[in-house]
Amino acid sequence: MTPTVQRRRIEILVDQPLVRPILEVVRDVGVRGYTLLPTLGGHGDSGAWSDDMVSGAQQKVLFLAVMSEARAELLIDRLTPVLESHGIVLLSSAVDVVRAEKYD
Amino acid sequence: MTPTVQRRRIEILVDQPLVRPILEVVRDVGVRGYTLLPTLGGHGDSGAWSDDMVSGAQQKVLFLAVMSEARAELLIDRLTPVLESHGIVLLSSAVDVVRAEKYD
Amino acid sequence: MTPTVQRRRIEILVDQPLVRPILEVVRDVGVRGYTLLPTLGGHGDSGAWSDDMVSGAQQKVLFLAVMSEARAELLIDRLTPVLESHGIVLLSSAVDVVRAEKYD
Amino acid sequence: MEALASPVILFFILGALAAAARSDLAIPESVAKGLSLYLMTAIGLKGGVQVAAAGYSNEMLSAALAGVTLSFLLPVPAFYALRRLGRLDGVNAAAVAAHYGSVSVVTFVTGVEMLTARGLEPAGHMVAVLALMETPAIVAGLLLARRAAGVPAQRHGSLLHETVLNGSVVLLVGSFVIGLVAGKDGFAPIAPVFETAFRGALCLFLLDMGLLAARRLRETRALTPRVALLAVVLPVVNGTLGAAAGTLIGLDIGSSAALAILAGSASYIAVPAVMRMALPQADPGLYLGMSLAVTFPFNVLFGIPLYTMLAQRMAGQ
Amino acid sequence: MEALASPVILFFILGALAAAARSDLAIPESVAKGLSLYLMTAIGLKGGVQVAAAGYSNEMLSAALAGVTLSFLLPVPAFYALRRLGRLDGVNAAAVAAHYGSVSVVTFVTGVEMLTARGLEPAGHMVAVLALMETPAIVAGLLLARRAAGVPAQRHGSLLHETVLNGSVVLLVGSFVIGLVAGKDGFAPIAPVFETAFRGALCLFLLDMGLLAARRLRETRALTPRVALLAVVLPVVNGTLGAAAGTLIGLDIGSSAALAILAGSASYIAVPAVMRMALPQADPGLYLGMSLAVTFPFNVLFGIPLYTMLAQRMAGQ
Amino acid sequence: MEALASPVILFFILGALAAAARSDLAIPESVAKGLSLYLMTAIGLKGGVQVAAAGYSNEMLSAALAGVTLSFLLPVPAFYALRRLGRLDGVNAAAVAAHYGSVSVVTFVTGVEMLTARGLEPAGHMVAVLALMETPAIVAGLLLARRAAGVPAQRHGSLLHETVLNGSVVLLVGSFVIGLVAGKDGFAPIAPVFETAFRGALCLFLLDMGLLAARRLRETRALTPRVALLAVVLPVVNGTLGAAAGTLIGLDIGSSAALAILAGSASYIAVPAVMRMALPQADPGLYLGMSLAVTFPFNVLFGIPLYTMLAQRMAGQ
Ligand SMILES: Nc1ncnc2c1ncn2[C@@H]1O[C@H](COP(=O)(O)O)[C@@H](O)[C@H]1O
Ligand SMILES: Nc1ncnc2c1ncn2[C@@H]1O[C@H](COP(=O)(O)O)[C@@H](O)[C@H]1O
Ligand SMILES: Nc1ncnc2c1ncn2[C@@H]1O[C@H](COP(=O)(O)O)[C@@H](O)[C@H]1O
Ligand code: NA
Ligand code: NA
Ligand code: NA
Repeated sequence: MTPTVQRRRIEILVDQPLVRPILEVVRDVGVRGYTLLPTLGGHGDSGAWSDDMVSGAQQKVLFLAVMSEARAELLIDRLTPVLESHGIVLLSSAVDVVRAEKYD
Repeated sequence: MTPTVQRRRIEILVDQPLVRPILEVVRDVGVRGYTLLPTLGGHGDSGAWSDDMVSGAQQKVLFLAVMSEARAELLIDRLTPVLESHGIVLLSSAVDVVRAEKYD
Repeated sequence: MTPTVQRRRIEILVDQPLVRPILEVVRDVGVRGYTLLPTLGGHGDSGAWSDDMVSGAQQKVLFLAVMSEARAELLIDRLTPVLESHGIVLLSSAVDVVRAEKYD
Repeated sequence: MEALASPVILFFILGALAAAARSDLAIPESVAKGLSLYLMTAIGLKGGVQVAAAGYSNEMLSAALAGVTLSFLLPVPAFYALRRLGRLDGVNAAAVAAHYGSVSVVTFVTGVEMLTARGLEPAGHMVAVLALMETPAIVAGLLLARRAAGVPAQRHGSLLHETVLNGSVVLLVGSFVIGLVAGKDGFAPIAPVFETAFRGALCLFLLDMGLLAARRLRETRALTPRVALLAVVLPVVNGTLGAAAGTLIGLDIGSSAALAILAGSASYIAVPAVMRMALPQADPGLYLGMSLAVTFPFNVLFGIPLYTMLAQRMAGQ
Repeated sequence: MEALASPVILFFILGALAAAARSDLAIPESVAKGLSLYLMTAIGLKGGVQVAAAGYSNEMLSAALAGVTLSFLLPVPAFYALRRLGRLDGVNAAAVAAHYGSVSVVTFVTGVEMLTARGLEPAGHMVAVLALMETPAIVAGLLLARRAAGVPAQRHGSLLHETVLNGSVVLLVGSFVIGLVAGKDGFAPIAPVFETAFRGALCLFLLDMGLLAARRLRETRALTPRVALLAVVLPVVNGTLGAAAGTLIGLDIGSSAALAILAGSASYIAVPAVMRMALPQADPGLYLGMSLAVTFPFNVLFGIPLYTMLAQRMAGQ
Repeated sequence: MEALASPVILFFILGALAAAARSDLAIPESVAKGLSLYLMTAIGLKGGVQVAAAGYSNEMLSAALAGVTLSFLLPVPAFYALRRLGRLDGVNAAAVAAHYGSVSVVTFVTGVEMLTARGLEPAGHMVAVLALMETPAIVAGLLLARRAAGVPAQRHGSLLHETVLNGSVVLLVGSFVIGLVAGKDGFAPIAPVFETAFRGALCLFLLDMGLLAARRLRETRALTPRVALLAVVLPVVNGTLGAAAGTLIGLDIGSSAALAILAGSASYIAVPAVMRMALPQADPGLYLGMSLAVTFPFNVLFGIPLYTMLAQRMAGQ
């Protein structure tokens, strides 16, 4: 049985034009790797959106990164102030990985 | 350290033409926000499918919503009867969020 | 209240041309169903990639499957040797499902 | 037979062979969707422009009535054949029957190309008949499902909406009306895209259809031999009825053949999406396997020439 | 009024009606994006080729100056109107004002089609003016936001970069330069794609724009009656100022009308993306609702003929 | 040098400049994929139609043999150069060598455009040679990898399959055969799409290639100076060998130049996908960085004119 180690899985749903500034924070915090996933649409307090909007200003992207507990806390601390104003959804959950040293 | 609160992350994999009826149930149950994600293909007991099917009748969409434990139970209760007949995959897992009041 | 049972959610981020060999392992291990999700891009120790690469050689796909604890261990054991050489990210987490017998 | 040497058909065969040989050749989904929207716009426009030039005629009304009637009634014998001979349960038989009463836009388009190449171009209003035939079969199928299996008639309004305002129906009818309003002069500046480029685009689309049909055929588990056979018999029977109806109401040979092609074709775009919503218990692998993987290739390769011949014979040629 | 019978406009109306009736008709996002890149390349090339043929003239410089000035100054009155009459806060008023100072490529393209059909083709260099007018309004909007709400001027360099090297600006200017270099002879072999096919492609793109605008109108919550009214008043005022400016500096009627169309149009592609980044507190539902769901359809259906008439009247015709 | 003023090349340069300036200009992935499928279909058809018109000749056989031989043998010296001079390990050297033995469809297409503009159109069967040259280099590369690094020859059947039935090979060969069957008359109705529109579509595709190549160049970490230098030296050497082979077997100048362009080009679509599967340990950043970010732009801007000149000189002109 291959041993696994617990890490944090951070997911951030964010508008396309705001991805770059978020990635700057991510780099600052020292996250080593991440993956971006596409979305189709959604609905929230500010109304509905979908990916057919020509401008892409409201097209959302799902950021996914696995990291250590400590780094996750740092990242959440840095992003919490802008979650409301920027309309960002931030999720944190437990995940088990094999090569623990890769996700620190 | 920003305090986080535990919520339920509900994911529903469902055929495109069945998204609308599912969203009606979601609204009934009082879920405040959700996001739809695209898929490429898959395989299950009923065979394989992929997104290159012209009609879109078998194109699947991944519904994602974070909500309170209570509401998640309600939603699962409402959807369980049709999971088998409609070929739906429903997953529930724990997730931590910052703005707890937003995901109730 | 509908009773749910805990299972393992296995996610594998892998290059498009390596999906087929991975699926062979998945079938070997006896996983009954899986879903493939698209990605947009990402960044890791080996640099950045994005889906606009003409050849598709570096386009990544997110494999998602829910299965029993035992089968997940088997799958992880089989894939661990190639994670590093093939540049694969493998995540395992807890998930609750309704029709437990379907995800064994 | 010389029709099989047309590039349009050859590209379909190329796609089917590539998929059969498990090549990874694939046309991106959104490009294929874009091509199909283009084809519908183009035939809608062209039909409208032709009707604007030809003016109103009684033939239009009778062709429309014949089309609607065929679409509504053809599912009934199909349903019983699928139950008895195909051994399907009531819901699945009803769902499949709806597909065979309705029509396939691409089969129609390919048929018009073949007919035009032989100097048998159908009347422009046959495009309107095509649009009219999409929907009645769905209603018939749902009625059959309700009778046979007691499927509750839930959310009727929403279904009617889904059916009548289905994207392909709206685009076909809308483009037809625009062609009618614009007329030959208004059409001229956009003709390079919607007329000159039509056949080339059709080649690429049929390449994709060949890929999809053959992949579907390989992956489908639902196709029993009985059901696969019906996927050939139903179009032939329906096509023959279509040719007979066209001849009886006095359509010209080209239009009569077009009506036969419509009757003989089975939907694989509009109807599956509606059925997945209206009858979620029915197996999409079954109805898509039959209409897309068997009937569509059969019609493109053999059905169209057959229906054309029938229309010619019935007209006494 | 006869302009409304042009297929280009009819497809826009078809899209709007389909979305209003909640049809599921939809053009894949990537196809629509591809079409918009094509349209920008085509008008850039055409403008460049025309300028290469016409040679340099003083009119070019004055048109460019007028365009830049309008783009930079038009946000100011718009800002005050949005604050006072629209009751928006400073940041939202500034964000919206930037959209109305900047331009809509598709409105311009549609306008040029309409003008050309009437024998009033604008000068080729108006494409360069279009490109020049995209950016100054963004700078003006950000200055207004800073003054009004103390929004910190963070990451200035990066924003300037985002603005000037915005994809649509780069493609427009780049294609313009390529057209200039290639000239009529170099353009000839690619003219079938970039000239002959232009109107047909525009039809399909406007079909999509009709769908998007009407869907946006239905879903937007941010559009109060006051704000919706301003989304009609602002283009009329700006368009009138544009026509006046064009007439004053002595442009020909077609170019003057084009300048009016540019001034009256509101951006819904380039500026929203920049604003979402620069002023994330501002509500994208508001500025996209106004520019895409109200102003764009208004301009396509009524604004373009109005501005053309104004340009004609002011020129004394 | 005047070739650089062709719109086709100018769009490539525009894309490269835009990416270098970090503009967000981007062509949707599926549109680019659709364009590349279109280009392959178009050149396949055109080659087939030309061969149908010209009839069989011995030159065809010798060109085919020369192409296959070059594709199979060119990886060998490349492999040793990459190991010694490039300081790559065995697996990476073998993977890269396979790319340089194989061919780039877009480089070929661009080369044919340039040659035709100079009145040196290559023979139609060179398209078949292109298709034949895709595969042997992959086999050679895998043999080299096995010898050098003991890479196990796992799943041979599947790999051969992957290689021979690769989408682009199937589409090229299939379209070629369709062109052969259809001939000039069958091709005429689809010529507006596959011939008239070809150059315009190529412009848009090269715009995208410019963007991708320059972005790749910026992001690649694997490109050491030694390796980057080899990405220029290898095409020049291979191109020279190709021109020599073409001249020796008596091809006309245009076909000889085309063979040189094929030999000098490096694959960045088909081979990377196969290599990622067959040699997953090899670094895709390395082989894509070399072939797409260095060799492709070099060939488009300088290689093609150079190989053409070599073919002319060797023919004694
Ligand atoms: N910690 C992480 N979280 C999420 N995705 C990751 C992570 N590390 C790597 N990846 C993804 O895996 C790819 C390959 O990683 P690497 O092998 O580190 O270059 C990256 O480009 C990312 O898309
Ligand atoms: N509870 C939720 N679960 C999943 N996604 C959500 C949730 N709430 C909001 N979102 C997503 O975040 C976007 C913005 O949310 P809001 O700021 O509430 O309008 C929505 O359009 C959804 O795509
Ligand atoms: N265990 C699983 N994990 C992930 N996705 C699944 C699983 N089982 C089924 N699916 C998805 O659900 C679809 C329908 O499943 P089925 O009803 O078993 O045919 C499949 O095609 C998969 O995309
Ligand atoms: Na039918
Ligand atoms: Na403006
Ligand atoms: Na080569």
